[in-house]
Amino acid sequence: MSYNRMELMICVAARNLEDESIVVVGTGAPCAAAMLAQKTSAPNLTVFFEAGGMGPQLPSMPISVGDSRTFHKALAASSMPEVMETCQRGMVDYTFIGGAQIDMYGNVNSTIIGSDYHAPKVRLPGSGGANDLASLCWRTMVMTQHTRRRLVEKCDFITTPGYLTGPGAREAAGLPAGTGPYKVITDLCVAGFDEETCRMKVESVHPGVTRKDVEENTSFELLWDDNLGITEPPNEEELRILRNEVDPYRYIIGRA
Amino acid sequence: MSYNRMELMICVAARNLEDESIVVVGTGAPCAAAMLAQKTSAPNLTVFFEAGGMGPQLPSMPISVGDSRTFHKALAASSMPEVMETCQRGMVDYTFIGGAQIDMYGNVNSTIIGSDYHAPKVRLPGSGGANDLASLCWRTMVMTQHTRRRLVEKCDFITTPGYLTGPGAREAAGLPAGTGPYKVITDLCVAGFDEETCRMKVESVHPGVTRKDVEENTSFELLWDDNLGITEPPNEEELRILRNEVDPYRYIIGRA
Amino acid sequence: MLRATSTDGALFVNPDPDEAREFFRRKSRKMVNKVMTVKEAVRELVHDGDYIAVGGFGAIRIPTAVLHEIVRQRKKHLGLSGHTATHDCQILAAGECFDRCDIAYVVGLEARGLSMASRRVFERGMVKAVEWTNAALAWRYKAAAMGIPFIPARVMLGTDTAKYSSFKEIECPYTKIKLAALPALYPDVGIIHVHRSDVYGNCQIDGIKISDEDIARASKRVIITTERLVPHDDIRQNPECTVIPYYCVDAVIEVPYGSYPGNMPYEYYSDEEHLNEWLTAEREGRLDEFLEQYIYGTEDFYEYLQLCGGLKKITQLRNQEFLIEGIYT
Amino acid sequence: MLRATSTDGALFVNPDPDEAREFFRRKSRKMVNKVMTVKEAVRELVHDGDYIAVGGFGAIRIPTAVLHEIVRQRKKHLGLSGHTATHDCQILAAGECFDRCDIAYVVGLEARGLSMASRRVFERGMVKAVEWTNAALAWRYKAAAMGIPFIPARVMLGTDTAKYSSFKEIECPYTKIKLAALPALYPDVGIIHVHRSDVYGNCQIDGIKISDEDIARASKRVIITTERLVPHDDIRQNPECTVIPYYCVDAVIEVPYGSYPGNMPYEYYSDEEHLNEWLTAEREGRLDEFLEQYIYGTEDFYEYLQLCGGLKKITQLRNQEFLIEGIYT
Repeated sequence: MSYNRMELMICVAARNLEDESIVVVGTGAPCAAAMLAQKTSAPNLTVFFEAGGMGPQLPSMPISVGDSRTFHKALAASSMPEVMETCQRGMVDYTFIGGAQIDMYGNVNSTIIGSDYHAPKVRLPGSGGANDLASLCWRTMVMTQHTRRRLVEKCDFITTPGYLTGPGAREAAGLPAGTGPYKVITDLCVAGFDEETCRMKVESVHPGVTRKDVEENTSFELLWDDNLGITEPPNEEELRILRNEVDPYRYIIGRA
Repeated sequence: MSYNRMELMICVAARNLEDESIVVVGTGAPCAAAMLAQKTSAPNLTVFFEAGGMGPQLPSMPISVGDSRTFHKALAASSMPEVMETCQRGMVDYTFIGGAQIDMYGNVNSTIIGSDYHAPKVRLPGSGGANDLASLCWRTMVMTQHTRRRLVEKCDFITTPGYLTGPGAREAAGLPAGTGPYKVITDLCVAGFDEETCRMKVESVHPGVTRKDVEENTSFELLWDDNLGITEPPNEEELRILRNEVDPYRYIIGRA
Repeated sequence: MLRATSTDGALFVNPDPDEAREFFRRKSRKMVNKVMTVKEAVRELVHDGDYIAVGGFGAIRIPTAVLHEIVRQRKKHLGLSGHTATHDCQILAAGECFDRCDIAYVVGLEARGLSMASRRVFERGMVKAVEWTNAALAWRYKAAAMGIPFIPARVMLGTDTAKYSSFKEIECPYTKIKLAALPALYPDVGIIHVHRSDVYGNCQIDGIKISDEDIARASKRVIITTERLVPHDDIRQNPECTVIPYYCVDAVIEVPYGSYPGNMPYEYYSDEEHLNEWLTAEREGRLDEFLEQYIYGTEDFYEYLQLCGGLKKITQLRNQEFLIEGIYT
Repeated sequence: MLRATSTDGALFVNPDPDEAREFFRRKSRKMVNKVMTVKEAVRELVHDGDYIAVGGFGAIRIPTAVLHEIVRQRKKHLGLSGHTATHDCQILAAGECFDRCDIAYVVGLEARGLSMASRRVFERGMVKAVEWTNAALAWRYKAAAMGIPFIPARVMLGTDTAKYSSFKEIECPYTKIKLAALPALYPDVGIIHVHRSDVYGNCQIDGIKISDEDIARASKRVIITTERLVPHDDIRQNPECTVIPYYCVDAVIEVPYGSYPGNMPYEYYSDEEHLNEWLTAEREGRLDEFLEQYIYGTEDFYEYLQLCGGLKKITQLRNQEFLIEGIYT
């Protein structure tokens, strides 16, 4: 069964969500991944949205992180402090964040493009909740297109902490111990982070993608897992649910 | 019309509550005073209870600071943090507190009687909300029986701050500026606090009470207002409302 | 910036949010049926030496059945958060269950008077005591619920309450004003009575919440007693009414009239007669026999309720709650 | 303990709780009819130079009528709290109403894309910007609502977001861990759209509250727009539903469909068509004429709503909100 790269990314993201865990998601692909996980491998996954929606029965894809879908028949319709404090307390296992740039330590930029903060080439939205969630949730995942302009040597601005400058840097900065980037899911590969160096390490390349494809589209030196694999492609069941139940109007999977 | 001392104290306390203000009360005489004020001189007085009741239409005297009467048809049934934070924010004008001992600076003891904290002669309840309310509300009032054992030279334990050791001491300790004891209403007299020295100053003695009566029942040296007056006794209207509407079962006014 | 006050007291629980995070990381997020008996909940979730926090407000919306069972199972060396602990403190003091206490309000029963038995445990030095205030303990729960090691506040400063407390004074980095840094309070067990819960522990509370939202979040384990079990869908129909979410909760027990002899807002008023009987038994030195009759000698809360007048009594208290001039009043 | 970060930013409002207390001391507690028009509220309560906070979540439960009127009355030099400011930021940027901004999220409209007009005011240096995060601003409101000068938190640390922010780092007096001390944020004006309010300003909000409980308490003046005015007794029937109490509020205006084109939970969904039209006008350089048509050229929100399709459009959006496959979808 054929699939596009967005479908692959969503399926991979979904499989990385353990059952009986809690994830904070935004809209778009991460939300699709969480919905898919609930309908496949993680029926007991609880989904939070940072504006206050907790454990909704999502009737369709929300447009906004705060819209009424995010607390449709929810366990609780609470507040932003409540969600963020639940993260800070250590109760939230996963989050997904996005951005314009990511470096080899998983630091993410969503603030400006350019070298002068006061006169940026492009003003981007800023952290929103990304910095908070990536500081406080146990495992942070990033879904991104894989290009040299996105996977950069150095972010123009570190909006959201990955491993900062490397081992021990998060803890030294005061961030809660044991947290940090977990997976980066791109349209070329899946990467984790090397335990010793905290650097991005490719774990699998997607079917049909070569190591060279990945390297040529990355601005920094990647590490490679000794057991580099091929990403398991979406299976029929996943694709059927994703296309028919999760994103029937192809809002997300139509973007690929 | 005759009246007892408790009735007098309640009427005096009620008159000290300005209209269009907010007061946090406990149960008993202060609550009766607030209810009386609402029905006489302060129809726009809003009453809070520290457990979360805000602006109830009190159907009868509550037994507890948290019982269901305290939020009967209330403006809000909230929480203890909400009430305490409203006080800390500076929105609450008055509070009443009680205790076993009070000194000339208006410091109050409700923790222990005795000289050894670890083996007290009597263990009293402790602060409850008294320390909080007297720290955070603008004006603190105390209603107490007037005896040498209650108006003491030195509290066995300062549970709740009055003016502490005198002028500037509250601010030096970190308590919000402009707060402090406002009136002490006893069964013998009404006292305020001298602006310069922060010491208790008698403003009026109750009808039939002499200055000597007051002095003999006080363990510290009182200041006396240059314009020492006689406390205005309860009028018929006040007594009628107090007896018929506020405390028909004489729970409070029967104690005198 | 740290200027320690001459704190005489101790911290009974560790305010370190990283230690708490490690615990919460491993706490189950599985939405499973958590219904059990009071006996099971106390046996499995309350251990000798645990630090406990009780919801409600002394004699309002209290988890009486669990408190009785703690006494009945003769739990010892508990730590107690004395956050307006009135009848709850009285029960646990009668059982001599705790030996350390953060005090905001104990031994008294508000206007009802002082409990001799509660006074005794404090006056005889059977309990290590540290002083706080109602707001201070409320904010200590809140700090824990928020996952931070302390919250600054402007209370307790300058008093003996501070001297016999164990908080530290700090200076505000912006305004230079002095503040009480109130350390996070993570109880081992929070015990809360609610109006409605589903079998997973999603709870609704009517009326004032006191500090129970924060206690439920701050506590490592949470035992819920509920007036009524409700279908899960009832929770999802009104998600703004969820006060405690399931993932905070370890045990759910349906205990109708479970706050008796305390007041349950919108359900039944407090039984002042029984509360007075208890105080009188203490005063007259008949506490042991009183406890034998009502707690040690009863199997469970149903039996206790029956002894106290059963449904007839409850009907009377319901009338009182709703200000109905029923035939009993 | 204070180890200042190399903060590039500024504090736009004073976090001093004593200054705020002096203001709140004088704020009226009178429960009087506060109903007025949007025009009056903006004229009397929003002054050039004020620092404003907008409730809701960018395009969810936003006080559109007041935002339009601020543009219409050509208010200038406002400070803006950019707490997930999407369509609200877009409106105020279009009017060039603000020249300083605490940023958590601006210029974007989430999945809808970036607003060129909003980008412009930031990229051309027309706005002094300071970086924060959504949680940081939420907690800054909360500190103000609590009456304390700061709340500690474990976010922003180690990043450029911190470098271009203006908080100070502190060390925990108990655990020695580093914390971000987030300074209290007391806006001059808070503007919030709610589901129901009485004439005094006692408000109920259905669904998520985002940060609006804290904004209402932190703000020195509060303007409420409400879908519906309700009788005062409705508030007293359900006191647990009061989200904002009257004494926080200075003005109440009934604005049915007042969150349009934003989503109003349980009422109507967002009008994605109109939001897209706005983005397109910006992109195609037609913003001036767009504003002329929809804001400067309209008298009030009723006219705007009419221009956008009126009740027919709203009916369609109501169907969408309730997932009803109406004839319009």
